[in-house]
Amino acid sequence: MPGSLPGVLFDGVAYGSLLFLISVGLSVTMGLMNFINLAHGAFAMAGGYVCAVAMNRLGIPFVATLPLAFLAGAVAGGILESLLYRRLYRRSPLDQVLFSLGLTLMSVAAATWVFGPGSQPVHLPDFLLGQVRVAGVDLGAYRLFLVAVVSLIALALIASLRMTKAGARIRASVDDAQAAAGLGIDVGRVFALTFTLGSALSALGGALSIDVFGLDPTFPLKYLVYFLLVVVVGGSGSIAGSLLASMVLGVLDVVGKYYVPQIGAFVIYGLMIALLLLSPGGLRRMAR
Amino acid sequence: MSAAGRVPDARWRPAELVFWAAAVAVYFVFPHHLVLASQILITGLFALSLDLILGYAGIVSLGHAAMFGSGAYAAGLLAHHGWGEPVSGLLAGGAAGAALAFATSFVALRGGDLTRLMVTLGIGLMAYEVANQAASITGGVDGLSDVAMGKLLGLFAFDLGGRTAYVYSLAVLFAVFCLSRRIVNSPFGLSLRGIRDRSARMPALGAPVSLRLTAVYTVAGGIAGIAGALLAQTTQFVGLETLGFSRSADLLIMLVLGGAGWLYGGMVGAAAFLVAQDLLSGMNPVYWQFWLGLLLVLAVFFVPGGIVGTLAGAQLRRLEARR
Amino acid sequence: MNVPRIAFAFALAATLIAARGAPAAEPLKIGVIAEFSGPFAGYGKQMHNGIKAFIRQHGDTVAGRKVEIILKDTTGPAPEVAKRLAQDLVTQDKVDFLAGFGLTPNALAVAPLATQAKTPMIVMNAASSVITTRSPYVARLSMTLPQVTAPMAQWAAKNGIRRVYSIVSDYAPGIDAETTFAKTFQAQGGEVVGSVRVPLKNPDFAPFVQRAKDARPQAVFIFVPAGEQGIAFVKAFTERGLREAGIKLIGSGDVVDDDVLEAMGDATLGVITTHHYSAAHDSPENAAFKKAYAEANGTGSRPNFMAVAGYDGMAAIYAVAKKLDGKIDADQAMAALKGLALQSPRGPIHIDPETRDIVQTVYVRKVERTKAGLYNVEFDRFADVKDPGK
Amino acid sequence: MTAVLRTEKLSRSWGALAAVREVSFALEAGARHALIGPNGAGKTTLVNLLTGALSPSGGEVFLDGDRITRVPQHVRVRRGMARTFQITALFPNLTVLETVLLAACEQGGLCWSWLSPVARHAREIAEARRIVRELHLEDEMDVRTRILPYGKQRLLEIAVALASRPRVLLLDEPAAGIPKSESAEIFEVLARLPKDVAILFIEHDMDLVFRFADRVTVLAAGSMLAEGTPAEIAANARVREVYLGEAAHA
Repeated sequence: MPGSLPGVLFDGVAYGSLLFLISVGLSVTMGLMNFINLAHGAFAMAGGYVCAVAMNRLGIPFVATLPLAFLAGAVAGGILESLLYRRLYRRSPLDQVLFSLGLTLMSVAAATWVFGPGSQPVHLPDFLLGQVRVAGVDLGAYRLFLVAVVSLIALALIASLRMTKAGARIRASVDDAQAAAGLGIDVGRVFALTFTLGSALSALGGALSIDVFGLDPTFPLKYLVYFLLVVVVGGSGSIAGSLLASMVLGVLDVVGKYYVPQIGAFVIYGLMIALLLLSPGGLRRMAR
Repeated sequence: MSAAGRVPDARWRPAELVFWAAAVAVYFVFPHHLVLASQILITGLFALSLDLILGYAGIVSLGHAAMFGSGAYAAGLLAHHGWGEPVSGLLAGGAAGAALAFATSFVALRGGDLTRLMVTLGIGLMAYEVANQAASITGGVDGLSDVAMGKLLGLFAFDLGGRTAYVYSLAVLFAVFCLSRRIVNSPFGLSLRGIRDRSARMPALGAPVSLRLTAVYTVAGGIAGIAGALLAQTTQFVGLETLGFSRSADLLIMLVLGGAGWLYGGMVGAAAFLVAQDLLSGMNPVYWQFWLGLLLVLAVFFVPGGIVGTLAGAQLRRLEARR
Repeated sequence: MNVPRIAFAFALAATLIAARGAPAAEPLKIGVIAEFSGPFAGYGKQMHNGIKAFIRQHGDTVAGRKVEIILKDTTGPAPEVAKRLAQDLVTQDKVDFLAGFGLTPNALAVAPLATQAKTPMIVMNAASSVITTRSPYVARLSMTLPQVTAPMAQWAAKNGIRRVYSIVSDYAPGIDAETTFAKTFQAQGGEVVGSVRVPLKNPDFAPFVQRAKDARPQAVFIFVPAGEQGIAFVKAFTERGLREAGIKLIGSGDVVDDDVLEAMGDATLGVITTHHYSAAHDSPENAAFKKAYAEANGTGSRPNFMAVAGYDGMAAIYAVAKKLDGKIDADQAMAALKGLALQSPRGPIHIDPETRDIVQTVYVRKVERTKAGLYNVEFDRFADVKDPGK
Repeated sequence: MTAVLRTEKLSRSWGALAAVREVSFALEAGARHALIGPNGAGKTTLVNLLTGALSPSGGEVFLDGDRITRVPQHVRVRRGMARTFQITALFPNLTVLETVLLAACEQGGLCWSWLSPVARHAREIAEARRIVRELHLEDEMDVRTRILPYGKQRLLEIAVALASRPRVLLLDEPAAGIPKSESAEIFEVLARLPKDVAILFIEHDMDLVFRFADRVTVLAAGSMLAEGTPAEIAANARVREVYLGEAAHA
């Protein structure tokens, strides 16, 4: 059994990287605009369906559908942000919960109407199937691909936030929107940009997750708890915090299920409560 | 020199009497819909308990179903093992809910809104898992069946049409509502509203904040347990869903839809939500959730502060404008 | 005396009587309680498709009464909602039959009500053995988990499989499957080298499959609810390379359910399962059923075991209605159901008089690619299997 | 003259920053004691240490001779220590009367009574009405604090503190943000308070300090620079040099 620990750890990292990709957008939305957007999973689902339709009906190869999913998420995010979300930034968190849950219910029903209740098949290209032997350990090819893509995205995100002017503007707005506005930063545009980016990332995450999570209309509700876990444990608004939290939760969830399947579910929930109580601000407070 | 100065008192306003008269009238006007009506009353009682902690003490919870479910299982197990007397089952349910609330209050009440949201969510999910793992006792996913109820007060059996269930639920709801009304209008209630508005200031007034929150959280847990017991007794079945995440999430939606902080918001929200759900799913069994979602989104834009919030708020503003 | 008012009252009474019409013309109402929205929406859809296929084939009137189907959505495992919907159907719509029940908790919640309201209840999917014991007015036309699992254990033991690792979903049907398989397999000299129960709400099977691979069994026995869980499991099974390691995959037919088999693709080739219905079953009844199914529901979806249960449920109701000449009395209906034999698209079936549960042939099948696509091709059978769970 | 509130080498530091450095000071019964010093001298930190909002890194605090260093804030209030806040911290949805009434009920230990309506506690209501009238807020009795003008909110801050029937009243810049004309009105109210209430107040406006205080403590960079009557402090060269800038009256 212990022989496969590296394999299990790798699975955890792959699972964590998927959680990160989908929830990083939510983390920034909640951190930047402190808007509790429970409908964030719906953007991931939209990305998933765009990828599934492109692949199954239009015959576009899987890898090529990823940018499409990213764009679809961005467009959906941009439209919804300007039409609906923008009016609710100053509303109470409870109104935001009511609004986003309502939106989620609509997205679930709409997806059922258009795509039917069943789940979408995805046919991965051959080079992503099966296993690859790396340093004596069998690693899932698709999971390797996942970890690679997500690490690239994470690096790009962290670098752009740290290095570029736009990144600085976003970080300023995250810390204090009023002060940032005082400096002449058009916080409204920054919100829109970030929300769109967050939705696009989530859509990309949705497309990448079909193979692991499966894709059916109830996706946004089914994994809502996992996305919230990452955001709150990681500390909303922090990319590094979300990355750390995703990895911790991913690894421990997989390890828990492998070694102690009977109490597997408790591991995650117990961990979340413990982490939250240790540092209410989440890992971001620790990571700083 | 206006000697006015309104102070919280227990006087019944005319609008309240109309509300309760309507609740009694439902028994006669809708004889065939009493099963749905009693489930609305039970959900209203459950929403009342969330209103106590959210509307009055500012405690956000996404796992309130844990207390509801523990009350349902307590009453269900009692009846399952032969003790079918309803009222004592109800008290057992209340005690179970209060006990679980007290035990988890040390964890659930720390940190800000977002932390509380997630910790209570975690507690709810763990309660669900415990009940699922303890399948030998709770029946797990299959649920606890043959919850054999004795006659209410030894006189009224639980009939098929839901008549006894409705009267029983209404009586319990009204009793607990009066108790809540007292709590909310008492000095204790006033201190809760202080904690909700600015808990940081309360210690400077001499208030032991965490003790107060634990007290109201436990009382609310007891009320949620009673609501759970009521559902177990009137449907004579206890499923895992009494602890489920969607029950807590729907509850939060109903309270916000109705308007938190007015005691009536939970009940009005529950009635609106469940009636809409029943009608919509009757019309279109597969896609009704779309229209329900739309209803919620529209409510946020056009009925800010919830149904009761908008009505009562308007009256309050008229009062202040006239001054 | 003002004559006009009396005359008016008299006229009103007359029209009312006329409107009621002869009692026999009353429609035969069937209340179908199932999951039409939420994660199990596929269950309700397939059952309803099976019902529509039957009506398409046999017309919508029986014993002079027009059949009326009333759909009620439980949204998922929600016992108090199912019970409330049943109470509405019985008290308001005054249905003659309750039917459907995709999930066990909903069936268990409604069973006591069937007794109280004396309304026959036809179960078209929920598979826990205990359901028919909960009310004398329940009859099942689908299957029970032990019934379709025991043959798998017997077949495995007889075909050189000695060491099996079992993986099941952690809920009542899953536990039924695990215990039945272990009991039967060990009785035949087989050895269950390990077993694990996977949480029902589980996004990822990889760690469990890896654990099974490390136990190096000859075969993995799997039970998961039909639908997307099957897809996720088979994907993890292939990706972990258990097939390359020579580990066979066996289980109840749920994991390779006709509804999702095509979506799973070639990863399922060679998987051996036991189940009571396969869309590829070769019989004139099945061919007629598939034609009616396509006409009623379009060619988009393929009938699965839930559709055939819906179809046979209607066949049972029509048989009872004919026998009682349209006047449905609950006790007479149950008497008619006991021992009722039908020539179902899946093969000959009959209702066991004592347990009112279904007795049917369970087939051993292997997933093969036929001209018409991926199908579970039956190659062995266990005739007239009673539910070992009772 | 017994000291009702006394500290011994009270200090508080965050890492390297020593906000309050070993301050030993006494507040006499019935005193009108001003606490002055430049911004960042540690005045508010000291008040937070006295009221228990902040726990000290070292030193002791005594109330009527009993050690209360580790006693939580709400217990100190029940033992007669009330305070106001430099930045108003009131209850947006409570009306003026409800706010003062809440403080009165808390002080009476009444807030654990959860069945009798507030209306039934006539004694606390009368007390609250009296305080509201005394602070010229009777016209705004039913107005929610959220829509109360800023000046009235400052008065309400004081009313809430008085409703706790304090023997020691700590005022953190009671007249902060109030134009000159109105701030005098606030200090008249404070002057009319009974002699058995000891008041320690932080104030920047020197006219007010010298008009109302009978004793002054000067803090600078966390430690006590000087203490004495207003006249002594005005004459103190070091105070003038540190606090009033260069040697003013050369």
